[in-house]
Amino acid sequence: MQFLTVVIRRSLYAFLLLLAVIVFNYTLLFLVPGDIAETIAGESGGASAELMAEIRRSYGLDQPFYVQLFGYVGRVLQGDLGSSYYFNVPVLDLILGRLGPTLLLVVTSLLLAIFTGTLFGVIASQRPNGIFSHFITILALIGFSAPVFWTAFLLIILFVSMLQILPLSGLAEPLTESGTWQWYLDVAYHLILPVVSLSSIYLAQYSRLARASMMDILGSDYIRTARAKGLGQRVIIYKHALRNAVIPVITIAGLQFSHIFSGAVVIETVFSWPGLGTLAFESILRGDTPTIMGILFFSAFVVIIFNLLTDLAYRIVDPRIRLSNTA
Amino acid sequence: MSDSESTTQAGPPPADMDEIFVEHPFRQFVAMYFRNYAAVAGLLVFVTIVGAALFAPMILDLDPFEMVDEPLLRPGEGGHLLGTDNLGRDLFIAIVYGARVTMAVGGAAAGITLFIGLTIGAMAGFYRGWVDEVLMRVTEFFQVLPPLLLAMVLVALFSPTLETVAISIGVVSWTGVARLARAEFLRLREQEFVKAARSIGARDRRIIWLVIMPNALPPLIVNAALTVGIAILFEAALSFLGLSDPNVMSWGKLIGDNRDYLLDAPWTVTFPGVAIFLTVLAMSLIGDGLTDAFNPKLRER
Amino acid sequence: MNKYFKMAAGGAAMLAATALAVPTAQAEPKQGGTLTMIYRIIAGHFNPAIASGTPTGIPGTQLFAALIRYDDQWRPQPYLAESWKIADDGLSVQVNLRKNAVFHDGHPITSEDVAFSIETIKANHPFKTMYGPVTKVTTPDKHTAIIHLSAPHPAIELAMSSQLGVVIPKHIYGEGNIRKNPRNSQDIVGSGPFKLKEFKPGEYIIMERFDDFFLEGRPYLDQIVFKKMAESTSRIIALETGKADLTAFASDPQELTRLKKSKHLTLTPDGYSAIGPLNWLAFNTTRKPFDDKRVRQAIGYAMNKKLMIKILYSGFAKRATGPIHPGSVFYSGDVNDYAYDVAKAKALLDAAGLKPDADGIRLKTTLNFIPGGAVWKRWSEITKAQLKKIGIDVTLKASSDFRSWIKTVAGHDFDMTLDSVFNWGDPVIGVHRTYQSTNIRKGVPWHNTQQFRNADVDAVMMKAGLENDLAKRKALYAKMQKMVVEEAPIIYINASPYHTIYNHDRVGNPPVDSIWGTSSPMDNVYIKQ
Amino acid sequence: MAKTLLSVEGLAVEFDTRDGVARVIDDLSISLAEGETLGIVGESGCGKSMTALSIMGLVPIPPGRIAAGRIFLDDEDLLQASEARMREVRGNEISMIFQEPMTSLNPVYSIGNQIAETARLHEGLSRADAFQRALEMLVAVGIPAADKRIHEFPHQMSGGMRQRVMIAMALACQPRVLIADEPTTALDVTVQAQIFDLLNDLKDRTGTAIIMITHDMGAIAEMAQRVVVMYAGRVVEQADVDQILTDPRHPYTQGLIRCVPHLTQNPTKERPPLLEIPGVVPPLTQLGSGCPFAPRCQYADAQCRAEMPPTKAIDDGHTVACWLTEREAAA
Repeated sequence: MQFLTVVIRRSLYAFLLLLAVIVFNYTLLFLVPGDIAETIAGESGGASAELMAEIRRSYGLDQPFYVQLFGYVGRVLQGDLGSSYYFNVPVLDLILGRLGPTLLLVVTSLLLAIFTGTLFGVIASQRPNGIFSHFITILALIGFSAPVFWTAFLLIILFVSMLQILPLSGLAEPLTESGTWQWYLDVAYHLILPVVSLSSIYLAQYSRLARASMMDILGSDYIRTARAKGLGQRVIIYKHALRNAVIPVITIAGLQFSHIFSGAVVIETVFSWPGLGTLAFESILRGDTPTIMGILFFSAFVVIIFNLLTDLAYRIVDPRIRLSNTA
Repeated sequence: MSDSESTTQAGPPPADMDEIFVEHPFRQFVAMYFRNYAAVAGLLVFVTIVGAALFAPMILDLDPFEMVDEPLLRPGEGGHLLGTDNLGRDLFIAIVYGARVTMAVGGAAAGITLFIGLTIGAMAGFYRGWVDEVLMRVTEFFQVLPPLLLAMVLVALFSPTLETVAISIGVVSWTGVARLARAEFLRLREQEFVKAARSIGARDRRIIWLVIMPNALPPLIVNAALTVGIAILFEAALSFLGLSDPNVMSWGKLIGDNRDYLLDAPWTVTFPGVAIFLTVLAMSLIGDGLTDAFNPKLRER
Repeated sequence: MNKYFKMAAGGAAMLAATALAVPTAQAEPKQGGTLTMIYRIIAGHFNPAIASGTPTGIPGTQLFAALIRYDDQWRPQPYLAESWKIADDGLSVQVNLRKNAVFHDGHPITSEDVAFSIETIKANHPFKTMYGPVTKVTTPDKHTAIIHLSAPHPAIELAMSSQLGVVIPKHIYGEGNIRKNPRNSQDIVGSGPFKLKEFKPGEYIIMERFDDFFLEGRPYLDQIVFKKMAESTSRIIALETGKADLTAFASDPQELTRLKKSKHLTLTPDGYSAIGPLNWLAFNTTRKPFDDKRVRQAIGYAMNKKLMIKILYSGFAKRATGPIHPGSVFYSGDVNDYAYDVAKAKALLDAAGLKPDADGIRLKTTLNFIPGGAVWKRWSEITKAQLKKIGIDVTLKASSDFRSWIKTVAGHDFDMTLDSVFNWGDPVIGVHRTYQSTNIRKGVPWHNTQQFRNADVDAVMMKAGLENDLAKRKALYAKMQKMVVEEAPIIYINASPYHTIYNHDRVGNPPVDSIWGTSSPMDNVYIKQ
Repeated sequence: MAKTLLSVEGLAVEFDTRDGVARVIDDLSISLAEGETLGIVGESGCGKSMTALSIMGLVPIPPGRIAAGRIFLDDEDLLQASEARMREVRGNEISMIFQEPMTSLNPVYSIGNQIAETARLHEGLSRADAFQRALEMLVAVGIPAADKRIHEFPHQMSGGMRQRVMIAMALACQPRVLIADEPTTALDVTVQAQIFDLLNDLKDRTGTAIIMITHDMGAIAEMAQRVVVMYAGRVVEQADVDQILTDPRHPYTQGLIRCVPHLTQNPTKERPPLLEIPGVVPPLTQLGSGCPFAPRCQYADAQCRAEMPPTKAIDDGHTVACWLTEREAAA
């Protein structure tokens, strides 16, 4: 019962947050100079003044701000994000078409970073002054300090240009029939470089974090208790320590999700990955306002959903949250 | 400040310098910092870059935009230490001048980040209640919008200049600082010395800035060092995407300008990348050093 | 066919002969195969009736057939029109359609569709001068259409060709606002050699052979994959590794230099003579001090055009000297070429009263440039560096997106801007618009944004636009070019070095046999082996 | 006297630190008889807990190192035992409870789970049987409504309850030795007394020998039969609890006793101002050749600072290491 209340309250709250995002986006982008008339005119190589006025009228851009705003909010609440100025298709369709690749990239990177990072951290924590541990520390510093597009470039120079073993860009070769196993293989193959580049930052961070929290935990009283019980090292690490060490990693991953989403914009641009990031970047360059608003809204939506999921994961792992702090 | 001898108390004579430092927070701080060699190296890199940023333009008096030679010369060719870029500009000079812009934008953006973050975090943590509630909702609002995406929109909206880039970065990245400051304030406001200050009738503003803030500073200073690094990375990403002021030379811009030459002239992309990398690395090493220096005990583990 | 076009064709033939590659022994074209074409952008829709531009035009001309097509000698050829005839008074054109032509949905292509298409283009296409003189289109029978003109229109045949004069089905696009018709991008029903198989917005479009195409045995290809690759690095690798067969309108010097070295690739500038892309620096001639001809000329002298072509285009681009593209019949080199001369530039500024201050600065001004392209950004930076040498301190004004640049320039809110404008085959379509004082229309992109007003130039252009005699017309345009260059509302730098790059081991009959580049049907292209 | 169960002989433990090698335990010898409660007392950092960890085989190596000595459980030298054997010993034959009940339990597992784990490990019980055992133990340590609380998590319990859980866990396999390291330090005074009662009660019922580590002489007085006083890794005095309380010989022992007001025999007169052993335990890396307590000792002279005092037996079962005693004996 209590859980249900929490879910309802959370959802209501998320709804209000999204509403705020919509209003904010619309207000912000209303301030952008230029509108669809210029976009169409620019795309088609010029337009007459009459035509431009006609376009504005047909998109309702001659209405006062608040009328447009309420209209927009109302439409969004009905699931209509408007039509792209550039592609002339519903923004929602455009976004849903791009959401898959972005989620694939982001979630794969995130899971890779969390799992590998935790694993690295655990291994490193076994020998806090060992070579691997130093390697992790250095890797973390490099991962944090190197601009993600630069890392991607270095990987491209190495794997695409010099070794020629990985594909450069795209989700898959466009001729591969989507849905077949060859296609999935092709996607996986194309996924390697973007995922490695994107997760490099977080992988290193998480391994450092996991190492620190493992060392913290291995020095903690309850691990001493576990040892005093006569438990073996393996049980101690993987049963007693790991579960606690994962908690801060999940916390940070949850907080960072919107950042990873940001990183995806850059990575998608570098690898021509057909996701929301490239769509966002190109829409900004094209001034495709409805699409930009749609993407901002949608990414906020995804982040909120993801935060809820993190919360859930958190509740599974940590009984303290599960039982007491239900707010 | 008195010298070290006068403050040692009765009891066993100090066995080595560490014993003395226990009594001197600042010197202990410095000593702890310098025990971390990586942090010292970071500081050296940082000082070098800031020095280059400040003094190189006075000494060199060159125009980094000047096309001095053939485009895309290799490092060393034609007397250009790091070669030339796609427009025949000296890459070394461009990087030296770029330090100025990169540090300025990084510093300004970090300053804005800290200012907004500290103010909001301090208010929320100090006043709690509805103030906290409202400010945390605002913070969450900014947390759900992907920062780079929002910064891109902001820069696009207000046209790319140094100021808009710095402000945009600041506006999208303060939430972490705010949360940290809030947590510190929530913790510290319950401490005895704050209660003491309150009991003698100190005003809120005084308690926030003069009583709590100095105690909240250590983690925030460490965070500030990292914030500068993150802001530099941010600027680089925006420049890379072409959302930067074309009138000034920055490292991210160099990479963005030369990205099409990645395969034929990898050095044009590599060297500015190394500059960014080293600077951010220096900032995180400094951050680590500061952490050690603020918490000597942590280090011993 | 009237006298003018025979002569025009002859003149163009002579000009084009010099640039022509020697055709090798022709192998027999084969049926089948997939052509993978890559391009830097992909359009939002593919209906050339309502938009210009190559992203729409390249797939658009595969999906939709025009009435006429051109060979590489500027000779109009029958396409969807079996034959056509321009009346002797020049005031009407009779078009006779092929009887076997059908749309992709099987509906026959009739004169009704031709009339609808021309009216739609006239109402929606940005090139107002293209069908400007068309008063109406009549349809005496199902396969005959007559285009009525208010005045002789030397550009009418060009306007009926390539992506400019496509025929679209009335029963699909006749309802409602055509701009909002979703079938501009999905479920397209066209008239061309290929039909739409799949379009993934922002990524690729796959077109497959239309079996009932009106030309027997064409097209040869089973499929064309047209894929977006924004990064030049990606395009280079795709072509080098053989993953892509073809790219067109390539002008990135980096790409050209590098790909020239590949043994299996051919690079050619052939086939673009009607596009006529010019890159230039334009002034807002109403703003001080650019209202002074001497200041504009000084800047002309201060720009080292040779160096710019070398650095920006690695020498691949041709120098542009005036408002008409060097590949055009009407081009005249008899103009002041503003040879690089810093001293002269400074003298002109002195004469205009712009003296250097203590820091050597004579003038502080701004330069706008087209966002998104690396070349434009580089160009702006070079301009800034060069003008600094004559004491002009330029602040570059970056626009974050395309439309804010258009808004700024079309709204006359600029000092100087870099721009790229196409000649589009005939000066009437692509040149007049930039200089006519009657075409200063604030807020409209690519009008006379310089707000250049010169009655003499106006008069010469007016005359040239109505002149059907090629020699006389050429003389008039020569005069116009000389006058405009002298007045310097624009400093001309270069023609965009458009190249078609293809894998000659795979691609037979490469699409370089037109004047419109790859914005023309690729029904003739085949895959070897 | 009962049979010796556990004995430590000449134990020395060293740690590598940034400032050099620290000998945290030096030449330590103690023994524990069956059913006995031995108190080990001293300030923080004197090596009490390290002694316990050495017995458990839990000294972190590195940076720690057993430099010398033997630890016998019956006739088996635990220092020579394999790690596998030590795991059998821990929790089964020797158990340990710790100072911090708040943090000594794993926050992410239920208490029943944690108690049952020991039983399953050492006695190979099935899950159900192990839970049954856990329940019995919780009842035995006096947890009310144990059948419900067995499913609770540590954060849902008070400190005293958690310490009871710790004791239940430690005694789940009926060990022969229970090492209680400051078991009540973190608890309220009333709870302390309950825990002591519980330990005494359990000891009476099961016969488990207890090593009681504390800095609190009061706790010693309540629990222990014999007392070992440690300072800077050494045993400075060892005696029956009565002897220590009535006749402390070492100045350090005397100081410790004075810290607890009600233990001094004449509270009104002799009591110096509260809490009086000046200074702190010196860094173990900086021990000189003299008595480590000398810098804080009001009686210290040149000999004290120069030479380490030998351990001297002054009475039956009463030993002390102090030049003062040495000199008195000589005089």
